[in-house]
Amino acid sequence: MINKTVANAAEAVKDVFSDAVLMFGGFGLSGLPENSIAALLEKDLNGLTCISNNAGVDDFGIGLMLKKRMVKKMISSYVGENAEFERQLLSGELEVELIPQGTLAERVRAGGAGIPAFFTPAGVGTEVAEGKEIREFDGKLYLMERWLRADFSFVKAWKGDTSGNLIFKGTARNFNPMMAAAGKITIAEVEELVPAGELDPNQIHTPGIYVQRIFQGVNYEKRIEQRTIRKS
Amino acid sequence: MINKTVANAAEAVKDVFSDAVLMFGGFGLSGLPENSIAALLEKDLNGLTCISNNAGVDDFGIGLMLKKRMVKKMISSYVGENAEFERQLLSGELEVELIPQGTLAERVRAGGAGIPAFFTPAGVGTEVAEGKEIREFDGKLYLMERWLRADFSFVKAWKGDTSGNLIFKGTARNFNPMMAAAGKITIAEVEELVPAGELDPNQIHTPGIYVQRIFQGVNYEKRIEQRTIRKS
Amino acid sequence: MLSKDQIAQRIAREVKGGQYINLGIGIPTLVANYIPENLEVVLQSENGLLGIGPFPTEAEIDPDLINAGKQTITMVKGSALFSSAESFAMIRGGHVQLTILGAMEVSENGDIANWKIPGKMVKGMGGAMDLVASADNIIVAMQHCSKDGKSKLLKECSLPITGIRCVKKIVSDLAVLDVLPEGGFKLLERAPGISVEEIIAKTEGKLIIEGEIPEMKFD
Amino acid sequence: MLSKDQIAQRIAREVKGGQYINLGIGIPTLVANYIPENLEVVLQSENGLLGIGPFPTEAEIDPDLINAGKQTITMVKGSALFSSAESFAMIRGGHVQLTILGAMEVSENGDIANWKIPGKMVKGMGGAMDLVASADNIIVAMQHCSKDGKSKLLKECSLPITGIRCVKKIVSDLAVLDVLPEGGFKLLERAPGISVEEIIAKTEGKLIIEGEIPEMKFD
Repeated sequence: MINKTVANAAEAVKDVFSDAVLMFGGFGLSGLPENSIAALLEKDLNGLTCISNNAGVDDFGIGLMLKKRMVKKMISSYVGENAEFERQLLSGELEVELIPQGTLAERVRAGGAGIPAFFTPAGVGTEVAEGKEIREFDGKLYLMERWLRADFSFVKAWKGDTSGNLIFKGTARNFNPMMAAAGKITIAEVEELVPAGELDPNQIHTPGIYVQRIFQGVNYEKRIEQRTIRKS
Repeated sequence: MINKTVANAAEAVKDVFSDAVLMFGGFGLSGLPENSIAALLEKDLNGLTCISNNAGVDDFGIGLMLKKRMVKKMISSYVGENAEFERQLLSGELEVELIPQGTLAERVRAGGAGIPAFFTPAGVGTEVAEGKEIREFDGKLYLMERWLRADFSFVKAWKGDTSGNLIFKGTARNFNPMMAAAGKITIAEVEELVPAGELDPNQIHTPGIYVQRIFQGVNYEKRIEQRTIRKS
Repeated sequence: MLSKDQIAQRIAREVKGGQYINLGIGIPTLVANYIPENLEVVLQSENGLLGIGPFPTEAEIDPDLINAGKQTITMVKGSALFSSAESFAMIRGGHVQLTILGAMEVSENGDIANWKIPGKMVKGMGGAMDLVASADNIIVAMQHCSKDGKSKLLKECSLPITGIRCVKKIVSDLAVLDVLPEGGFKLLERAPGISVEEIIAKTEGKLIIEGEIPEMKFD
Repeated sequence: MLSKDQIAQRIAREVKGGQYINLGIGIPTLVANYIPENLEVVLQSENGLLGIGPFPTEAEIDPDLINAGKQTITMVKGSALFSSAESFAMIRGGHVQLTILGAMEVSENGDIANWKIPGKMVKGMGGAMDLVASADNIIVAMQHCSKDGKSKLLKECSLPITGIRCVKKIVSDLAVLDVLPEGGFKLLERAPGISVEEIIAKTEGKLIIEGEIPEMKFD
């Protein structure tokens, strides 16, 4: 088996360059590659295009990269939780492409799967369809969407092994598996890194073939956006 | 949770009709819905279109349905192991559509995922491309392929629960998950049926939403096509 | 006029046993509280879960288990977890049969607008465009009129739309209405104390009224 | 002339550490026996496995664990199992970097024919069309000539083709040749005892010979 282990986040992100296209797994703040983001914040980067379902909050996640003006463009489905984001967008410093969430997920999946384009009904008749090819199949209208791929993908898993196999936990899986497959260089951070052979091959969510670097993450904050409880 | 349990294979296949389009999971004889096929053989059916990576062997799997002249058309990627198949094909009794294996997998996946068409490089410049739209993306040629969907899908899993969640084992997973999603009625047979709540939600390969009926299979033969051993 | 909880309660009556359902943020989330316990249904969360359970107790809270509104949740027995691509494969493939969501406007041919107000900060459509383009049955929970009294049931949507010809039924604070395939809002029920005349006055789009319109009843 | 095992042995020298590799049925399967143990590579089976191990002992046989040739196999440590859709997503997406497969004919521009002989029963292309349309590096293991002495390295394929402009290298029983991007077979090595003249005589397509052509060596 091929050993993909690197020492830490700093080593994992060492060759990330300005103007690169980056993908980040996570939905809201759940399943976010916290360590990689922290390491990117230590680097002198700008002009980045970030593909991520959300843009973090002001003081966590991609929000911190926005604050440091590292990001030129965001490609997301929902960006509502971030005042700095709003400020940069309104001032024209930040470019934003909003994509229906399922289309975003499928465009990233297509990127990893070598499918340059596909048809989806999401957005037909809306401004999302502007400039896109519309076609009828079996009496229903669909629009053509292109794949998305990245120079670097950052994903976060629950468990991983040295050959890059990943297992996610709960709804922290979300965009992580597709983004792992769609990055030229995919960097995985895990809560628990084990030797190859310790994970059940039948339970792997992301096969190691998609992962170029893996490291044991540290100090996970796993911040909760909407702490909602019932009276027990 | 919705209870999808039916008593047995006979009950599960009770409304399968002649001229229906059927999908069968399995690669070679591995991961084959043996019980459902046996129950279909008891019914008076003909004119069926069968979508399956292979066509079984003469005395096992879909080969038995061919022998009973139930099948009008096979859609497969490889059909080399079956003399009766060859006879019917050469005599013109049986129609065959051969599809590259990855295209077959993706067309079925697209059927379940509501994607009516997508582009793939497989088959460009070959007879598979005849009559299909060819398009260039980023300097490479691709052809457009349509989704595949079925009236009934038959899949076989290792474990399943009463709400239809499935876990496959080893390489017996193969086409089963996509076919489960692409059937109007999906019938799952499992080696071990457990109450909802006993399977780890994080380890489910096929979520129960795709399965309309599930039953505990019996007497699995699990025939091996190429028994290959090393001297230990 | 119906309260938000009454709108949710009324929508819950549309739910059938055996359905897989996606509930949007806001009033639709409340629908879960009114689905009878004997109906076997499964709630889908588009961030990757089938089988949403109640909110957790303090002890049960898990940051790796949230719904599409980013709220902490629990799972019921028989749940399944999956990726966002699988989740929207389910939605787009028509496996999630019923979608209940809010709207700012609905047109008489079933177009819905619920994601963007020109001049205001755009937050994004999230999964709404996928959901309305996919499910067979789409029910909208909404206020019949805006705060300044303008009808939100229109001939044509004035706001940027989320999807076309998709809404099948509306439960507003004033009425229950079907959106007919051939176009038009067919009045089915009135909120307690609301007259047909008031609904006529507050519905800009084509309203179809046949026979006596019953008043909704709540326990 | 190289034996089948020697063809496999020679191809194994093309394998680089860190590669994910798909081996076709026949000679390509034998390549696994000659990959040095210190090279970390992973073998993919397109029916849903990364990490093919050796054939099983009698006691290890598992009908739920086969390769694409339907042979019983084992898994190495660090393996992963997945569906056929995921498997071909990997292949189509270019993640499987090296594909080694057999061929009936290869043309000087890299077209390959290996799935169908007119007039004979068609068995199907299996995964071959996906594999040749996808991997960056495709190496063909083949006999240089047919049994009746006709060259199989042609100007144009005469048989129905499997893929266009995809073969990068050929190891035949007579020679090792690169297929150049601009067209033509560039002779790199001769089989022991085989002369350049014999290779010239047995290659119908454009053959490029520059300088001295070394003879292959085997231990």
